[in-house]
Amino acid sequence: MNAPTDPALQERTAALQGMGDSRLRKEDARFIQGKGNYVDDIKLPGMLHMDIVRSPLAHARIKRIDKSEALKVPGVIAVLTAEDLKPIKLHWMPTLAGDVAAVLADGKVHFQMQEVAVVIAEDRYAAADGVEAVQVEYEELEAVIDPYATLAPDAPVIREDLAGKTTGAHGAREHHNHIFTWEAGDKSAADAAFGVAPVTVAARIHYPRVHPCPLETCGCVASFDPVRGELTTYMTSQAPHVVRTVVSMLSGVPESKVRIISPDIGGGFGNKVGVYPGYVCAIVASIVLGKPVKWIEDRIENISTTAFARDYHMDGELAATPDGKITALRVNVIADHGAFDACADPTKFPAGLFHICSGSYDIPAAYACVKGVYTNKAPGGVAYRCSFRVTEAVYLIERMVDILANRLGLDKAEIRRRNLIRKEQFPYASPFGFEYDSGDYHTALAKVLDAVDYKGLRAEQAAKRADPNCPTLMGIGLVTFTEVVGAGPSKMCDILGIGMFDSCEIRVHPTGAAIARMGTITQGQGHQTTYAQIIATELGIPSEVIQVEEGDTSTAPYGLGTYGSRSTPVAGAAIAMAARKIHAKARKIAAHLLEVGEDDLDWEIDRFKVKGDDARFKTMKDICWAAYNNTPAGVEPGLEAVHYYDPPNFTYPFGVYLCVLDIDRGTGETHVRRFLALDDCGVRINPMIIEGQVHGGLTEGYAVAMGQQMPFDAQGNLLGNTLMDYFLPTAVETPHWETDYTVTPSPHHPLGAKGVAESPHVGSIPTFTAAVVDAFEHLGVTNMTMPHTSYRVWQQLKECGAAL
Amino acid sequence: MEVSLDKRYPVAAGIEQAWAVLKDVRATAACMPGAAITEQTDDTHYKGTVKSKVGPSTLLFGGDIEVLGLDEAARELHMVGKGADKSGSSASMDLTAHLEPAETQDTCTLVGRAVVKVNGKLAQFGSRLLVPVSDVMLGQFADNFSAAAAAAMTRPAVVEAPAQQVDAAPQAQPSAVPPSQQIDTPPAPAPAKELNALALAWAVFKSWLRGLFGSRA
Amino acid sequence: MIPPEFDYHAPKTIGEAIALLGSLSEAKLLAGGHSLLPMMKLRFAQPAHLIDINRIPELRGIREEGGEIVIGAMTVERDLIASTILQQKLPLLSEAPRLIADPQVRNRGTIGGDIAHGDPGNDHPAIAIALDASFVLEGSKGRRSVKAESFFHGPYMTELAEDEILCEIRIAPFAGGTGWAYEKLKRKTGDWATAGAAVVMRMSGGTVSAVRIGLTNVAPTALRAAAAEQALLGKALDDAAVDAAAAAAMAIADPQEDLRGDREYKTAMTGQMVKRALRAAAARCR
Amino acid sequence: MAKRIIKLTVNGKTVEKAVEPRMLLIHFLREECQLTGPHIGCETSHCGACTVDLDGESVKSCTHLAVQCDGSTVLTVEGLAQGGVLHAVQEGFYKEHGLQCGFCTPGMLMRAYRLLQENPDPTEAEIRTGISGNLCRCTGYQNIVKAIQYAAKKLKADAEAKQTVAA
Repeated sequence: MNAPTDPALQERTAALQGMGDSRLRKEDARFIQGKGNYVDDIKLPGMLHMDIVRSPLAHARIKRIDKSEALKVPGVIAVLTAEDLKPIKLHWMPTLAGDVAAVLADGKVHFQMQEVAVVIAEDRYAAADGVEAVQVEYEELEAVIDPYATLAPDAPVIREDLAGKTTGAHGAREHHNHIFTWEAGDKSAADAAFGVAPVTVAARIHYPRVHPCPLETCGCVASFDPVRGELTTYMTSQAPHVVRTVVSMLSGVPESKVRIISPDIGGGFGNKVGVYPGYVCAIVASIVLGKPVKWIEDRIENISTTAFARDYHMDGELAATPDGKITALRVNVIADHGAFDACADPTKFPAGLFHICSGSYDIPAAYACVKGVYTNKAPGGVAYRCSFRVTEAVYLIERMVDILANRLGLDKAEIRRRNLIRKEQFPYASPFGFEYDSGDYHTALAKVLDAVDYKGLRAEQAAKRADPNCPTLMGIGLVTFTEVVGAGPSKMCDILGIGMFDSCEIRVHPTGAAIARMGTITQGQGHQTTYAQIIATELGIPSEVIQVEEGDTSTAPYGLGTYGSRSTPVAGAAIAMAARKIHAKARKIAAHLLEVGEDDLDWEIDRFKVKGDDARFKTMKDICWAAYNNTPAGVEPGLEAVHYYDPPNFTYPFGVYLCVLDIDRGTGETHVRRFLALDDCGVRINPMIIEGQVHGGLTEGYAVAMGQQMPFDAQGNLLGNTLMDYFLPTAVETPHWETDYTVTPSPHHPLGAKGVAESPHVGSIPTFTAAVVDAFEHLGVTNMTMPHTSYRVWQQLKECGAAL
Repeated sequence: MEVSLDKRYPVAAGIEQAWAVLKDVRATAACMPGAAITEQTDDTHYKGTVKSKVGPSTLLFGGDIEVLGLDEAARELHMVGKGADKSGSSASMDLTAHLEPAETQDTCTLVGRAVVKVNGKLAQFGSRLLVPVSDVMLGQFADNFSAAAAAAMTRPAVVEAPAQQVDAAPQAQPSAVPPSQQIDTPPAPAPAKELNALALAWAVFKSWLRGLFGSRA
Repeated sequence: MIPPEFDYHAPKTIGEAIALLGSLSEAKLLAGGHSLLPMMKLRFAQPAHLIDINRIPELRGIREEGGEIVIGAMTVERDLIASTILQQKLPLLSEAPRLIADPQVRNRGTIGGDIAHGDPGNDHPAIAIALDASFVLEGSKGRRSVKAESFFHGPYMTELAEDEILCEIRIAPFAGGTGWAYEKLKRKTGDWATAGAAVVMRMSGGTVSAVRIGLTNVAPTALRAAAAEQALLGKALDDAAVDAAAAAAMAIADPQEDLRGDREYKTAMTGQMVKRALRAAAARCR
Repeated sequence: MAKRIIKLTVNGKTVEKAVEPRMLLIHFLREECQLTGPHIGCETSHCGACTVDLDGESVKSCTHLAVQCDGSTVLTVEGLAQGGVLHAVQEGFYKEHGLQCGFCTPGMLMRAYRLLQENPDPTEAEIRTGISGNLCRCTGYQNIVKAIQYAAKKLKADAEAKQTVAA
């Protein structure tokens, strides 16, 4: 965006509220007045309520299910079990990862709180009473919780339904609890580099299981119209079109008669990508009973059963020269996928885009191997506010680089300076085969170090370390990360065989007002605001008159949805391309109206001008009107376009984050003194919204690093599945955030934009860990496992003899 | 959630009288606060219930008890109880208890090892209470057992001659005495027991919610 | 999460409430409800009757009477914080509730409910012990007064009989020069204490002339750290004395492990909270 | 269980309905009064999405029985704007980008509304403590703090304007 200097032009530009404008959000009007329309707000005539009977045991055989008492409860209409779903073959369902998952437990439960039966009743109170009245008899089986132990030869068989299956969706299965083994990079090259390396470091980095925990839980209202044979389902889904395809496959209802509507969504963060048993059962119940059926998860169910994230156990190794130049990376991962492989990744990538783990560094040789295993835990493995497994990858490489710096006695900034990919190396081919589109890492790093007076901070830290009576330990965490987002090029990325393109359809009306529809769905990112800004700049019509619609599969064009920061990189590009088709037609019409050739016209903000004659022009408003009554010969009337955008490459946002914190040696409490996040997401569409997204991502990162955990006991009981124990920081605990940015446009994206919402989550988590570990470095500590609660930090203090 | 407890309790009765109670599963079960045998399905299998009724809370565990061993010579009983309640919890206890003589003829020592396992809501919301609660329950069990044994002293009729059972295999033969002839174990002093049970179960339920609700009633 | 069915009663006087408590089976008093209702939603608690004592005026309010501060059991945390009487005469009791729960919950949560449950995780028991408070209980047999120190028998076991209601908390106002503090370590706003310590003390001539210490959530009940108090009396509040008091407090800590920490951590934090509370209180002694 | 008839004032209107004793206030508002502004986020009184104003105090309506509110006055987010004019806190959240997904917003607004009456000129620390019973997953609170500061300023200005008119 090179802004005009002429005040008149500036005024016309401002009037559009286009790209680069911190336009206030269009969606806010309804939210601040309590008029949002979330799934639990939807009430249909005759609507019934569904509640779920869940297993108290993590691994058990079901000996008996007795519905009789439940059916006596006033208001209870029906109780469904796997036996009821068998005739219609819906007791199991396919997962996005090529596995199957039980809809309702089929003779056996595989994780605590697995769905065993559903109760449908006249209201949610009766449904809850009914759930308590269903009697289920279990025979407890030994539960397998540890992802290493699960591969022991004599480990209990978790998935009896897979007995004898020696190959899965991703190749050979070498053990009854093994799902897949996936490799990337060049093993022999990496091994060779390690063979001759003068310096090597190795560490086991555990990224614990966490949950996205959006404030709104999952839910749906399924409504089958037996007369029309149409199934309409309102659903908290980040990918309504894919869900429609899945629902059609499962139910047999033609896709054209399945309508999925994602209404307002109270946060997704990856939790709302999957298809859950609750959805399927509500749909079945609605089809069977011919009435609308609502299912809304409670918070305990949400944390315990729908879509966890992470749970990667990573063995990382770096090879380097004595002066700290990294020569090779090796990483072996055990991925705990729970009882069913329900990870939401592009089909060909069972470990998502984990092979971005060479990070921002120029590493000649690299190899990664990820082994997925079954345990008696809930399924999931979703991208929690990040692109597929990118958080795990960034965490690994940033930890390893710090560990190498420690080994070599190098400053954390210096080792990065020596290894960061240089500006002139872009487009950069990573050892794992990615082509990083653009970046200027050294500039960003220098900007952050200067902003915080890095040297001064290190001096302060040295002084504090020298004082044995200092009541605190000071830590400085520095991270230089690169994300890979915008999945993705259909030559590499598909889900259920559907390429991961996205779409936009724009119709401009005679008055110059436009309606635009996309295949994505906002969950707070402000699409209705920012998408309109793209069109405003491309077409020269004000954002204010551009209506953006998403989430209704009957009206929106097919798209893969919103997750993995793909909306701006993919849908954003589709919007620009569709607008450009309209722009091209508008030029024809303008030439016709001005009686000149198309080449004699210049585009200026909101109008076509005849070259060299400022007095002769047609505004876009004029052209829109003409499009419906005065088009040139051979040009059809109307002004609309559709574009399905298949990105040529991913985009690679990057950032440099720095955290300063102080640890209370008495209690182990950490106080984040300062956190600066510099992001480069390419061209910025709405700076206000970008900053808001960064604040949110940083806060979620803080929660993950400092408190979120899903601890299981030996029997597979999940301890701490309410908001008392599961850490969502309040305004009091949340640090104050400082943000900054650089702009390095993506060369292949029509707008030069890269996507931002997830960078702050991906980048901040290793920054907090780096800061905590750095506080202990002089005491010989090189790594600590999240979450860094006061309790765990105090244990480290004590171990180092630093506790007061 | 699993814990092991090793306990020793004094019994106010001689070892023979105490054994008469211990080897009688019904009598022994009756000593567990709120527990009752509802049905005997075969020589070694019983059905029973454990009910804790406290203020607003009722937890009713229905389940099975299996006698795995009854060693006359060692004066040892080995039994397992498993049960579940309707609000989504299950629990089991593997109990091995034997009697040791004490200094005096009319006292002995009840030595018990219990492995207690809980799952579901109990484990999720109350695991940290398992040890103290189990302690209290076993303590009450011991008091009731002692009282029952003392009471049994006055009923020599129900004490079989050890000779008959010396060669008894570890396999239990509790049905040697038909249910009808079982001693009806007198409950421990009712008010005391009830008070404990109330306080105990109230403790259990409130404690499950400790750490769950950062707020106040 | 839906509570099971129950019948609801809203007496207007203490007498009516006691009568209901005596006549209804499986009845439970409803004060602020922020522990009971969630418990009922989980179906752990299934009372047949709820007796809502929020509509009994005589259970609310803070007044001075016969040289004592009298606090109605149903006085909510927010009113303790806002009370000028407490701010002037018992500042600990208007300051400490700021560390309890969150603003909305403090609008409903009552000092009496907090105490009557005898939950070792609640904050008021330890504070009441440090303040040497008396609890006025009323039941079918009439009224009686019990010292805070002897009210708590075990986890959720208190001196309160089944048909009794805690009506008032009576505390002598601070003498001039009294210092006070409540230190509470918690994971986040609204959490229960990992460990907490309440201190009320006076100094004269540079030495500790009077001190009471209460501990929160480090044992089956709130504790009075008597030995810690003894370790301080007549001594200057130097590091040695503070360490000795902390050690004495840690010696009586008997915490249960949970997600907040293991016994070792909670015991150590008991010492930390005692040290911090003592120093903060000392700084306020005039 | 026998239903009870309760009568209360909700957003200025008198509402009289028969409810089960166990009905929670949040369900009464959402299901019986069709006021779906207040949301259910945690059900254990931690998230504050269900916050409404009850007789002039912020309460969490998920942990409150409808029968307890007989005779009470309830204000929900739907009742904040007066005569089509947004309340200062609503304006502040809009102007300062104090919301994203919008799910916590109604509870957050109702808490902010009451907080500014309890303390018309709060410091940042007082605002953060004042909204510590409301969780937000999207904004990181920084812009919510700004939004409440914006509202405090506006309310102050409005009050001064009124005084000068009166004078």
